[in-house]
Amino acid sequence: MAERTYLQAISDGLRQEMRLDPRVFVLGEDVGVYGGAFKVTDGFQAEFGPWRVLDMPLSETAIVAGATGAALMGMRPVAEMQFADFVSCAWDHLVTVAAKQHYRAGTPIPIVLRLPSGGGFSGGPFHSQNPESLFAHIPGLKVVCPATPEDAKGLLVTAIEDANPVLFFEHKHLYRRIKGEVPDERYSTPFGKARIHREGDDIVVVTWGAMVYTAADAAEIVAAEGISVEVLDLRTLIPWDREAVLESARRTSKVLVLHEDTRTGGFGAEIAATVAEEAFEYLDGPVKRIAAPDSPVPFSPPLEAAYLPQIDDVVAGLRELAAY
Amino acid sequence: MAERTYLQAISDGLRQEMRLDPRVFVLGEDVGVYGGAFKVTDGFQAEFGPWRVLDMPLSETAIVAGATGAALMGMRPVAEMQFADFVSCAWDHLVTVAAKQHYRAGTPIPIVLRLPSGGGFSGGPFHSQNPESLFAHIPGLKVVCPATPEDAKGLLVTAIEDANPVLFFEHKHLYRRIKGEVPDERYSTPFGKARIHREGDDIVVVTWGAMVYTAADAAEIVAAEGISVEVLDLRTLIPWDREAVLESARRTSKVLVLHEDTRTGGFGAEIAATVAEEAFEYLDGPVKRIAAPDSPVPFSPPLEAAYLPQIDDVVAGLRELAAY
Amino acid sequence: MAVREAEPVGSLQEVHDVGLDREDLFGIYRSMLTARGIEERGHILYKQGKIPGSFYTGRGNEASAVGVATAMGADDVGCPLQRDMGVHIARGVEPWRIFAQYMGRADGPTKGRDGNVHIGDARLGLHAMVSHLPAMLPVAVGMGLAFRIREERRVAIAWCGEGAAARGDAHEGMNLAGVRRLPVVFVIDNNQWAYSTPAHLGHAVDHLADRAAAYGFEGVVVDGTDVLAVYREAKRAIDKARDGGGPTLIESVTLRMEGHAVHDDASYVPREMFEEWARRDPIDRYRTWLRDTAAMTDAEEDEITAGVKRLLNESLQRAEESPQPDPATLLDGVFATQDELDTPHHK
Amino acid sequence: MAVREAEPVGSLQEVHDVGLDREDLFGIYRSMLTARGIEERGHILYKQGKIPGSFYTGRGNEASAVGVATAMGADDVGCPLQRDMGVHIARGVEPWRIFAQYMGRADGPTKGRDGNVHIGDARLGLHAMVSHLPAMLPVAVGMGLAFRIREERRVAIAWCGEGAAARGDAHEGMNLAGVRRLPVVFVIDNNQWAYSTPAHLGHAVDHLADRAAAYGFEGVVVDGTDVLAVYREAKRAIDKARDGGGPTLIESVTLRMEGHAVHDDASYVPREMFEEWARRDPIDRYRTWLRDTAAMTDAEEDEITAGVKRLLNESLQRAEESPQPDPATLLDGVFATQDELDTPHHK
Ligand SMILES: Cc1ncc(C[n+]2csc(CCOP(=O)(O)OP(=O)(O)O)c2C)c(N)n1
Ligand SMILES: Cc1ncc(C[n+]2csc(CCOP(=O)(O)OP(=O)(O)O)c2C)c(N)n1
Ligand SMILES: [Mg+2]
Ligand SMILES: [Mg+2]
Repeated sequence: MAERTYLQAISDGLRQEMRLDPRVFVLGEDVGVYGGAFKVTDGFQAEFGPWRVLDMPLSETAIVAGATGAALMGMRPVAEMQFADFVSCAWDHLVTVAAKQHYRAGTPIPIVLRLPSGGGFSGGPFHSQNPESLFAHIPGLKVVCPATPEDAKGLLVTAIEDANPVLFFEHKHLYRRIKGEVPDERYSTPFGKARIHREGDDIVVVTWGAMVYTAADAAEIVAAEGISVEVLDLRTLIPWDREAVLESARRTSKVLVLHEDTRTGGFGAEIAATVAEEAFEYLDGPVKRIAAPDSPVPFSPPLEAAYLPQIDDVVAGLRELAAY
Repeated sequence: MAERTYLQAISDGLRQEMRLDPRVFVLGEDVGVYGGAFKVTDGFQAEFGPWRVLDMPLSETAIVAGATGAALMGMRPVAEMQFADFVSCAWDHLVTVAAKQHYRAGTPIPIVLRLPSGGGFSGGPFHSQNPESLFAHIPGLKVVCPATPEDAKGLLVTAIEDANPVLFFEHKHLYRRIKGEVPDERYSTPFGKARIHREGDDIVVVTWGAMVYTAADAAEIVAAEGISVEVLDLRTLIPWDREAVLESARRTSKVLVLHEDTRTGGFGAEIAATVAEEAFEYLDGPVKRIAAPDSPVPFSPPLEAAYLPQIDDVVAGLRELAAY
Repeated sequence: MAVREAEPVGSLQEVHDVGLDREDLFGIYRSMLTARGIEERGHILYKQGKIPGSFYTGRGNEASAVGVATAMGADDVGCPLQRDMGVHIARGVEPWRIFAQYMGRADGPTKGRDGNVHIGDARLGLHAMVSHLPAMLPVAVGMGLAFRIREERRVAIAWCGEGAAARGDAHEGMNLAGVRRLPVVFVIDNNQWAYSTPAHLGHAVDHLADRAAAYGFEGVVVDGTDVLAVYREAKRAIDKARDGGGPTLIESVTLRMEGHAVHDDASYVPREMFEEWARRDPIDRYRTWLRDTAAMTDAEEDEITAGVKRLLNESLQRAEESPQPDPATLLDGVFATQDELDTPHHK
Repeated sequence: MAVREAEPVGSLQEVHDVGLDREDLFGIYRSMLTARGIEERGHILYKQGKIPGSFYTGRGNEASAVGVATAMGADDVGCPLQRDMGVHIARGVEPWRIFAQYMGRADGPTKGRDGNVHIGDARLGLHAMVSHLPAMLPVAVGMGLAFRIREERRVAIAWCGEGAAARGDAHEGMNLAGVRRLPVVFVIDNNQWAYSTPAHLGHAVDHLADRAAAYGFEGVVVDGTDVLAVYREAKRAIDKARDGGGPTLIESVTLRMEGHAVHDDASYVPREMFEEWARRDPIDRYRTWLRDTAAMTDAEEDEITAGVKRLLNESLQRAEESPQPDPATLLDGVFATQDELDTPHHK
């Protein structure tokens, strides 16, 4: 057990799997000599050689399709998109080939896509996005959004073991900011099991990724006002832990769904709709959603701050729900 | 006024706009000599010449990007995807360039993408999809899903006039099956205004596209049992008529959201979540969703029938809500 | 680098030199007849209303498909496309399962989940195409990448139509294969039309094989109606790739002898074009060669023809007996399970 | 078709022949100095913490950017990329607005919505790049398509890095331009690195200009440190396109003289490589030429240098006075309104 940043935890998990299983290999832009734009694979090429840590041409389609083909031949590719935003260039290969091949042809596509995502550092419209909701709508894909170093490592191991295409969203704003104890040994964190980040009885905030911390900070503030807030970290969107969400909803009877992605059609809608349908009789207030507004992610700090859900926004939402 | 199929109405509307405005042109695969896979542009190349009705290489990216560039130069491109499914190959150009260019650079991108979508005729996993929910999540895009011949023409005119990228989903199963009176003259149908397809007081079904008819048939059946069902046709998803939905929700106090696209993260979740948040106090029952299950669209008729929401499914849902 | 245009194959000696014995030659003929026969029967089934959706054939492409497939090694793999029925046949996919696929039955390779020639069989090294063209091309490149990483002497074949070669997927796949000198052979089935779109509206280069130079490898144009020339060129390219020589792009020129699909009368194709290419029918051509050059006897020919006919009849019957898929299985297989990773091709 | 390698420009006569007078020559120098100056000042601003996010420069690419932009006609258009600051300057984007953009201020061309060199000005025929490379290349092809449809004598310039040339967008755009012989000039800024990735891991062809042949048009390789040679080749290609001669692909070879962005020390680039290309610095080279061949006097040079310095100082100050964007405007412009379609470029 040692203290690790979120980024180190991912790096450690990946290295561990590569040492264990020769089928695991890494491909992406600048992942080799350079060690990746965020240095997640720093030193990997020296350890594993140039054919297990592949510097690819600037070709997201070739990267994802290449991973798919290699997976069909029994490999366990872990592909990196330099930023999650660029996965749009490989969209077709995920939704058309990887997501549907097993259903149609019976051949599993065990690939992992590592996707540095999220805003908060003036990355602008093309280096800050949170495209997880889009993939969560595509049957056949799994979607993972760890919030803690421990989960980042454990969920990555599960992702690599999984027989399906897994989109592994790494929130860039957590990379070096968040530290935590991470077991040294190999372990895997199951998909579809939410984590109670903070206990509470009056309201549950359902969230994931960097927003877990925003929610926790907001919960801390309203705690002083006597409002007891549970923060439920979904960890994975597909599969998502409906039971845990419904259990918390029934117990607290008030639900706030929070995410960094834009509001309309975001995965928060799915959660809210599910709660509204399945916990209807337990609700003492409307299911509230807080999310980014429907616009591209702006670059300039005052605009980006207005865009991203802030602690104050969540505090206001919690107070409103508490008063309902 | 004359009776027209849904397909003819689209064809008429497009021809009318091309006659009126030399900036309007058509580009796509096989749209010229062949008149398009569904014959929507049959005869167009003879009338407007090969440079206003362009047979493009098999290049969805070049088609959408080409339309975008031409629009930036003041044209009004109407691009056809041969099937809506293939828009996945141009995904990046829609979400990265077309959707964001005006917000960033202030230059409008007035393009229309015609997207023959939907299942019901054994098109299989790649010729039956309803990808509208995905685009509805992208700020900057408009999403249109006409259900009637009259709307198909009027909404297409509005789409061509609009200053933004518009995704125009044409449900293939309606093309030749649905006929209706369509004004001969030019008219435009506003975006964001739902249409009451059928009046009713007890339950409202919110839906669009081909499912409007499924809902209406189900409503007819339960009417015999004394359940009065309103069918609200959204017509456009972005913008969507929140006010009309909320008004109906408050009036009927029971809401069923129905769509052909898959359930998890489908646009139905957005509608249900909005109703649950904003009409919470008026609801006498949970907001119910009926949609395709989370799988690719299967080819074989018995599987496809089980996959697509059927009249019986809606009848069962209505009965359940009525009994609540 | 100008592309090489492959010579036709003439003598029996030449054929023996490239590794085909008499049985192989008959096997090729059998596969070509079977491929065509399946599609002809399929057409009838379609007219009888037994095939849901649409129906596509690869008439005119039998030599190209069978020629390439015959050149593949047992452990080689690939992703054949919509005109490549001959590949499935030559590699051993059972015709009854193809008929079952056409009809959406439970015994089709996709169990009714997908239709027409969207089939594969991982055990035979064949992976089911998707509609989106040519998405499977860079996927095949990824297969080649796996072989290169593991240093296996295996080759992946990536098919593409001349129309689909316009798409970015073709470019990204070929570029990667070139950069890493992967064991991949690209086969562009240039049948001169992409649906209704003539080749000159799809690309502005004389030969798509010319594009190989843009990716740093070799290109060759072969007459796709000459099964032995296709075989020879494919064999050469596959051997080269297996020996670490990197990719080759083979452009195989034919004519799509029917409409894009069953609903399309192809009236946009000049009649003379069909007439000209009908005279070059790959099966007729090969039959003539077999009789004239390989001394195929009446008895031998009859046996082959009758055998194919029998196979098709039995296959059709067996397929018709295959049940409709059970709607209760609708959601089976959306996700794969762990134990499926222990299949041979995943080890 | 082997690509043509462009000769360097030598004599003053040659330069006059391609349409540049003395003022033009000084204008080019001014633009190059300004482009570099903006980026040098930007770097300081970044270190001062005044530029949010990251920061990119195009050091080493000034000749290529300014050379091409100078060859463009007033009504020509294009989508310059991350190393093409010189294009914006040569076409008249005001430096203070660029500084304002860097700092995310309200007066930047994107009003703080986007950062660094993601700028454009439709009135100057420049359209703001997106990060996704090279998505604007096929968009520029669409601009050329509009010109062709309307039979206007205008040309679109499509830029691309050598790294980004691996993406499908480059292929689809070039293929379409070739098929329809559109008035488009492709400029591949080959600065030999794509982030940390050397050119040989991005493509396996000697010269990317060789790819032009794969699309049925002409390719030319030019030394991107020779602003006059770049100008001459761009002018020739643009004139040709304007006259209906179809596209040209110009590969302009330089070295990216700094890291990919400010955080990157480029330690993966061999030191000797930097040293070699530092000796070929495009601004030094051009200055020498101006003094040796065009007899630029001390007084003339001083005036230009001082003018640029003054401009940069004033621009910086003006930019710093620009307000931060008002958060209340956050959602403005997600959708365009009808009346915006009446801007000049939309008529
Ligand atoms: C990405 C994509 N766009 C459009 C289609 C629709 N489509 C199916 S086949 C076809 C023509 C393909 O032409 P080509 O690649 O030459 O193959 P051919 O059918 O001629 O063998 C088209 C446009 C498709 N399958 N995929
Ligand atoms: C589609 C896409 N993938 C990844 C990136 C991240 N990225 C930004 S610049 C760059 C390298 C670009 O290389 P090149 O095209 O040669 O241009 P250069 O920066 O060298 O001028 C990369 C990988 C991107 N911008 N777009
Ligand atoms: Mg073809
Ligand atoms: Mg570069």
